[in-house]
Amino acid sequence: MSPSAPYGKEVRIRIGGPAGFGIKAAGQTLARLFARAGYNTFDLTEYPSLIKGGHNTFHLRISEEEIFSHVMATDVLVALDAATVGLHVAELTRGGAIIFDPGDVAATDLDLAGRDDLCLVPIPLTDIVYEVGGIKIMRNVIALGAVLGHMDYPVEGLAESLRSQFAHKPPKIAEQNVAAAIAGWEAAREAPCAFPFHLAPRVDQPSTVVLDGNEALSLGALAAGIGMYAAYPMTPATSVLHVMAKHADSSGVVVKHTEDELAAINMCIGAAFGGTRTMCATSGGGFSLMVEALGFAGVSESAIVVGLLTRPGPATGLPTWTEQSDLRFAIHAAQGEFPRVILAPGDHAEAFELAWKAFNLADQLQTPVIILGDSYLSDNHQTITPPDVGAVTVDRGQLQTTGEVENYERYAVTPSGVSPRVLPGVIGAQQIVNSYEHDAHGWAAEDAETRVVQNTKRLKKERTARDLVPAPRFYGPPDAAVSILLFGTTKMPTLEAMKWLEAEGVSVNMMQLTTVWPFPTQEVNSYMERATRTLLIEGNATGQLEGLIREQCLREIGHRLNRTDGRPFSPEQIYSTVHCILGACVNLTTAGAVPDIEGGR
Amino acid sequence: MSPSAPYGKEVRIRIGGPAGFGIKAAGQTLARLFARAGYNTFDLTEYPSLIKGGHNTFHLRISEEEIFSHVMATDVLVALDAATVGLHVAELTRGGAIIFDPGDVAATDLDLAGRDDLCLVPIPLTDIVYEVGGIKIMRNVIALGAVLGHMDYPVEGLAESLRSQFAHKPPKIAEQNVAAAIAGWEAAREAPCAFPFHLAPRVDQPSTVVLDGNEALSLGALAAGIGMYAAYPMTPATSVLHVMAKHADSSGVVVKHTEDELAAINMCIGAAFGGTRTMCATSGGGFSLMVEALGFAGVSESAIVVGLLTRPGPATGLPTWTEQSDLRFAIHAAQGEFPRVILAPGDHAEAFELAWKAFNLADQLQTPVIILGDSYLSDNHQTITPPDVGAVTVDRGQLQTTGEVENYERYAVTPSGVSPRVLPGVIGAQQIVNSYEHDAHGWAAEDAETRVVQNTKRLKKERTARDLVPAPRFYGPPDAAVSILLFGTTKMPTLEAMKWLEAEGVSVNMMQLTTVWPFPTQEVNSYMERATRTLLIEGNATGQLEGLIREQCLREIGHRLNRTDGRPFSPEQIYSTVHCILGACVNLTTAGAVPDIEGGR
Amino acid sequence: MPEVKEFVSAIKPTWCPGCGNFGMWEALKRALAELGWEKHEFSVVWGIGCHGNGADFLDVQGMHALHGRSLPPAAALRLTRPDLQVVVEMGDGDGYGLGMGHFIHTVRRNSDITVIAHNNQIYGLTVGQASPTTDHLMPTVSTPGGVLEQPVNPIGLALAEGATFVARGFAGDIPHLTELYVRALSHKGFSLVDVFQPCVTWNKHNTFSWFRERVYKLEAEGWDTSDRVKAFELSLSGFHDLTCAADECRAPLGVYFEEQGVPTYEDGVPAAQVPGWSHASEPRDISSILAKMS
Amino acid sequence: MPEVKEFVSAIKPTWCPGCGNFGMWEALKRALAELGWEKHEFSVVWGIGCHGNGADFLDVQGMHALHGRSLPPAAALRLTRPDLQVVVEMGDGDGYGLGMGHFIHTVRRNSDITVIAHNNQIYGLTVGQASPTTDHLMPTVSTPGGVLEQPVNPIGLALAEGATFVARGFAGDIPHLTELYVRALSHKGFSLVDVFQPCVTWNKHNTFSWFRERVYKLEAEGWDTSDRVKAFELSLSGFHDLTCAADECRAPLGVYFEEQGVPTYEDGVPAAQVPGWSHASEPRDISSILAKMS
Ligand SMILES: Cc1ncc(C[n+]2csc(CCOP(=O)(O)OP(=O)(O)O)c2C)c(N)n1
Ligand SMILES: Cc1ncc(C[n+]2csc(CCOP(=O)(O)OP(=O)(O)O)c2C)c(N)n1
Ligand code: SF4
Ligand code: SF4
Ligand SMILES: [Mg+2]
Ligand SMILES: [Mg+2]
Repeated sequence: MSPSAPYGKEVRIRIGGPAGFGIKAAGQTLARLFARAGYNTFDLTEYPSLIKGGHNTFHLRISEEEIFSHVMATDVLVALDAATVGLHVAELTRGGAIIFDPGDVAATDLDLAGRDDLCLVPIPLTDIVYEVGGIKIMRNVIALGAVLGHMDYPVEGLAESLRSQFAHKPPKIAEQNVAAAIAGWEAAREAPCAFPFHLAPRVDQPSTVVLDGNEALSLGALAAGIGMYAAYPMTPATSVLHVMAKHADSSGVVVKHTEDELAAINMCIGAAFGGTRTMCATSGGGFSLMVEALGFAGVSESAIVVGLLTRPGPATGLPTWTEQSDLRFAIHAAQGEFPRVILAPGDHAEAFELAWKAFNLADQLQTPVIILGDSYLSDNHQTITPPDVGAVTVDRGQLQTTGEVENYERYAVTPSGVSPRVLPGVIGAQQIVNSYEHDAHGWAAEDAETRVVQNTKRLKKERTARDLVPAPRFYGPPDAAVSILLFGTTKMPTLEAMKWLEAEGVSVNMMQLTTVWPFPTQEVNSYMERATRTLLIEGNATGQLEGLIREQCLREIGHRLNRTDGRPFSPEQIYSTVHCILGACVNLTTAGAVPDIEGGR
Repeated sequence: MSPSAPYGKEVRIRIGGPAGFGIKAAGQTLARLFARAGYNTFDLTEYPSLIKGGHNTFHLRISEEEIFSHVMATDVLVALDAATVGLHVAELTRGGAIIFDPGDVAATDLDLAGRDDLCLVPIPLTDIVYEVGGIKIMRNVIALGAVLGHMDYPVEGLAESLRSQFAHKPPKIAEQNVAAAIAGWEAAREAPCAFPFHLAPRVDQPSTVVLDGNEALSLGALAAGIGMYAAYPMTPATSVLHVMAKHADSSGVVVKHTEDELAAINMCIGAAFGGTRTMCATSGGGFSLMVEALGFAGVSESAIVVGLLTRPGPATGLPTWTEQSDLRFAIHAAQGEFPRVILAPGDHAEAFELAWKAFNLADQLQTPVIILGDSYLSDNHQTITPPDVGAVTVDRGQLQTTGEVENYERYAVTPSGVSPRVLPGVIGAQQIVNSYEHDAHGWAAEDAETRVVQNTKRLKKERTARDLVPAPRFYGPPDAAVSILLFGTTKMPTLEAMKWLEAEGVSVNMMQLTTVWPFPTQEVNSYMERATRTLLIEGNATGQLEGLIREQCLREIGHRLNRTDGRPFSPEQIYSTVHCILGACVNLTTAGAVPDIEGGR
Repeated sequence: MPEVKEFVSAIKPTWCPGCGNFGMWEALKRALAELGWEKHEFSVVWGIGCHGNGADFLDVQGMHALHGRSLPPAAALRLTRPDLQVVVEMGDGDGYGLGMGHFIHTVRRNSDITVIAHNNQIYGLTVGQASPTTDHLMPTVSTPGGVLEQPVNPIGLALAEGATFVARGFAGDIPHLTELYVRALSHKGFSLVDVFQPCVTWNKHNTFSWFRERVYKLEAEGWDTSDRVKAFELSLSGFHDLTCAADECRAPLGVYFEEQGVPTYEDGVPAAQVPGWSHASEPRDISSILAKMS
Repeated sequence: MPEVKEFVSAIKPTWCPGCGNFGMWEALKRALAELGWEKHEFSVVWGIGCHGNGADFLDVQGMHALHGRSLPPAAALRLTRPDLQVVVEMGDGDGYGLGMGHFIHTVRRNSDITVIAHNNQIYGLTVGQASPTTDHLMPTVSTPGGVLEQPVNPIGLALAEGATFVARGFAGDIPHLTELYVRALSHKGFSLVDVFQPCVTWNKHNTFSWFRERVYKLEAEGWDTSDRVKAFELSLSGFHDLTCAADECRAPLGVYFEEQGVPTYEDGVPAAQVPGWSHASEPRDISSILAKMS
């Protein structure tokens, strides 16, 4: 089976070129354009860890139907440099188009890997820039115009959004950009070959928002009433700091870019002592520096939320790529034993939901809650129905913020393990929130009995947590030929692949662990009990979720799919894997292939 | 069954009183005395985390036969304050003695918990101090004399060691101490009741050394040719720094007390880059700060040794007590996936052995090696046959320290995963030892292929390690009624309990994991395969070793014994547990009881 | 308004008899009483060390933080609770060793907190290793050959980073120390009081008498507290090695430098004007933010 | 003896066109060539950041350490390999933010290493957040309201801790920077060269032209490099806020302070006189130590 042609319901566009030329920004203009026009979009930006040069790409999926992830296939490739063609030609679907500047590379010099089915759309990007008297960066806008022109899609929407985008600049700028876009649009119309079908703006579609995972997390935290966000930048968590900083003053959040991650989490603990909802987010390296304080939060029973957005390690690793290899680290980080909750959002909607729920859990349990994501969640945009703000609740657990108390005991022993929390500032609330083992008041204690009582009290909260945390989520038919287990962002390409497989009549179901700790032993047990064939998908080499299942459920996994090259799982890969498991490997001829599925055309 | 009387082969002495009165020093004088006299000794010091006051005790076991741990029983209690009597009277064996100063508390006011079998030995410690014109601290020496007097043991040995101990001071001091010791000795002879039997110096006994676990570790590191030790003090690891510092200049070791643990481990990595054998040791809190650099050592393939000597957590926890709750933390610390070796010495002889072996493993594998101990290992002294220095070997693996190379590749891919290591200073050895993912030369790399190749290469070393690491150790008969599994220091009280049980004809065997990572799956499997009843003993609440066994072997543990009050397991506790498992719980009337075993008297 | 004795907790101090921490404990209680601070109007954050054991001895609404990490939680508490004054008690190893980074960055932030350093020039609780302020060439159990480093100069460092109140006290002069505390606690902005706190057990060199021979009061000499550069020069005289005689190694006590009216970090943060918990009484309305994203 | 171009590695620099790192790269290569250092006679340790990407561009026997942790491994390498010179290249966020503690403690140790700080007053690699040296009130993506802190004053801090060689350079003046490097690399003891390194992409304020309007050379003014206090005073002039005019905010370049003959840390460590690996050619004889334990 060879790569399928673009088909009616979906178009996939890739823009490729060196870093620092506004590829991502341009791509997102396009994404917003189609989102506003009622389409579902999903974009994936891939870039190396440097500021200029290198090879960046922006891949945009536009579809009428619901989509869950990126795909490898590309229908329209915008090559802002010659290298891009060679690197991505294999992904092009039958009849796919390449938009390029003959000034960069002559059509005859394009490396098409022998493909003769492709449509070449030469656009003199640089020349047009000069024609409209613009600057080099405008090549992007021209290319966007060309994409629309080639697709025979009206250019007005683009013109509009450019005008609003440059509203704050002198009108001349906006008009130059619009002129550039239109010029590109018209140039593309002259292309020798036409785009095989037409997209048109859709009407009466429900309104949507386009956001990335970090924005979703930030919105969840904001909705939850976060009062302080403290962080030190680290890819891919960095933009949470930017979003928070942007809304700090208008939303009343103290946002602190700290000297290091040690300060960030210890500041969170101090703010939590004062009763403020607080969060810090980082990646593995910064989380390593937070480990000791994570234990401090555990023993001092401090309500904090920690975002751990992972990337490939060890150490500095591959900063801008993705991996799921910190699962076990998150579960076992810090000396000693204390309760913790670890939530793993599978997509952007869940990122919002689990973020605000994390703050409730932290307050209800008075212990650290970790939100475990990765670069695939942080860096990429989805069109989603606006997060359900109405569903957000604030439950601060047992908390007294003002007034007066008598004979207060911060660490009073209770059946749930959670003690009434009275803030400093309350008259009579003398207490020591302590990093040492301590007695009910908070004073350091070393006698065997107090130690056991307090340690047991704290661990009791892990049992209490089981009734509060989100349960695993189940997708697909109750009985299926293949039953998939996974956590976190792998959910996205898996749901996409399941859609394709379902269309082929291959029955697959999936259990996604939204809470990875405390581990949902019961649910996994009954799911595996019922499964015919199990497939575990996780982005690490050592099988960390697999190990957890073995430990907690004493069960063996049937099949496994792991990935550690820093790239996210693609639905194509998962689709083929399922077929292989079922004994009929579908040999997709190229990475870029997508199946010709029922109703695909 | 009530506490047994002291019996011929063994005497147990406890000295109790406030901190800061030289109790430990005095006790160790006694220990050395009996060690030199050909006895086996084991001492356990217990103290709170403060410098003066509180309640400290020193417990000394003296035996003709081989002993493996402390016991709870006490035959002679030296009470340097009144509180000590009440706190320890229950541990006293039948006919046991209490040496006390009637100046502190009248005999009639002693809280004997209704015991009438005890022998009270009033010694006017303070009065004697004044008689000999000494200072308050000499009460200890007098008490030591009294202990010997009561036991009818010659005082000359003590006099001698006091003279050598104070050799560097004006002779007057030594003579005062000797006079004090003799006075105490004579006072004790007048006690109303006599010690039920006599100890006498033993002749022709093999020579021994008395050392604590940290000294054993340090000696192992020194023998291995350590060139730099960098550390920040943290109980119970602190004294390794002191021992190393003491021998630094004479042994040619660079010893650095660093600004923090981050500096300590990163200095180790820098020194390792230069080819120096290097180590840092700390406890959980400091290890938390070393986590990121542990991953750096992993990805940069640096040969370092890290001592993790645990104490009860979380966070500051109980600084001076013991626990085994950092096992999982040690295995999973740091983002990303890389090979590591974790060795867990079970006693002082193994501490020496595994320490020097750790350096070989680090060099052979070019990856971090962790030595996992705890306070019980660090703080207490054993008489052992001098460590077998002859057995020590130095294997630096593939290392070129001088000369010249061409086209050098630091991270060349090899079947074992280990690459030839050529040091800076060698002509042509250009390389980048890198915290980023990198190519064979060491230059940062982000492409999928290089990533997978290098990540796989590193993880291959974990398989290579399996053939190099020490195998689990097996004690007892091949078939037994109860099969015990454990790691680390729990070995000591378990061997002691096994001795008692064996004497009773109860067959017990034990598998001790000297290497906890890579996990010895095969050995544990075949051991459990053959076991009738399994008992897992570990000093934590969540069953960390148990979880490992479930994960790695998919096997369930039959019985478990956990302890988290900061106190070490006692042989009494393990002895009773085994009896309970066998359906006939031996109800020891007090914590201090020891069984009346065959040949016990 | 609590009296001095009301700040005494139910736990009897466990410091060694004669420890300098007793004097610092007493001076702080007196300063709090003199200022008339109610127990619900301020919080104290301790680091880990002998100094930190003081967390059990003062009856307050406080926090016993990690070793070396007392400043970040303290600064955050101040930043999110404008209704609470915040005092930090840190050790020299704790605050100038492990915690050095936080120290420098908190100073340059001019966080409105008061930092009291228990500077005994030794690691007390871990039984006598060299601290960052141990005198040059002094032998300790971790440095038997003597400390090779220059001692940390906390006052010079603070001055380099624009500190607005920098003082030095002596645990052996409780009335004077109380005065310094009162001034520091009343200062708006970051205030440091580095206190010579003899450790009678482990530091046999910098003893009470050693200090008594060397200390003198800046006030008495009409010291000008407005000259940052002169104050820096004075801080260098804090560098002394073991051998130097009492008359050479003078140890100035008092306020080295003081600057009023410099905006604090808190002043610059709009969200820091109300207690942080007041933002979480109900879900925050994010509709306007969402609107921009569609 | 390698020529300048022989220090160029096989990897083409990926810095943004016009980045100040190019000038620093060039100056270091020239200094190394001028000093005639062979590649096996020294090592370079980098932190993480745009500056750190330079690890791929210089053909040496080096180490690309963790973010903020370049100093400890560098100091340890120097301490255990007396036969190797050690150079550190760190960033302002890297070395003065996360790494501040190591910086202060390495200075007071007078480790015999040369530290070059790529001070672009911004976080380059993580796309433009405030760094510890970002000018007061400058808005960045992490501080949209402007930085509220005083910028870190690395020179003042180093002087407070007894640094023996403290200089400042400018990436826009390669010959002068090369001179400073040569002097720093030749200095026995800790040497700091803090270099203004314009980040043309993220720092639109402290640009090449901004500096050209402000820098001047101390040598030219016959500056006395032996006065620590005057040097400290001069370092305070490094504090500038956004609004201050070119003629007010002068930026002195050159050697602020220099002191020869101060013993290095390595001098004081007997074991540091031979390569550390030489101790591990065979098992060490510990019998004499064991003897004391029986
Ligand atoms: C991360 C970490 N490292 C080490 C320790 C062990 N520790 C506790 S107190 C202390 C030093 C105490 O010295 P200082 O800070 O001067 O306080 P002092 O006891 O002198 O008052 C150390 C090293 C710790 N608790 N945490
Ligand atoms: C522990 C840790 N935290 C955060 C990061 C992410 N990070 C990489 S470089 C950098 C800052 C770069 O700024 P600077 O040190 O000034 O170097 P520059 O890029 O400006 O040269 C950060 C925050 C990291 N790699 N490690
Ligand atoms: S050890 Fe020193 S500092 Fe600690 S309590 Fe004793 S005297 Fe005070
Ligand atoms: S971002 Fe700035 S510092 Fe980094 S390479 Fe570009 S110009 Fe240089
Ligand atoms: Mg101290
Ligand atoms: Mg920078």
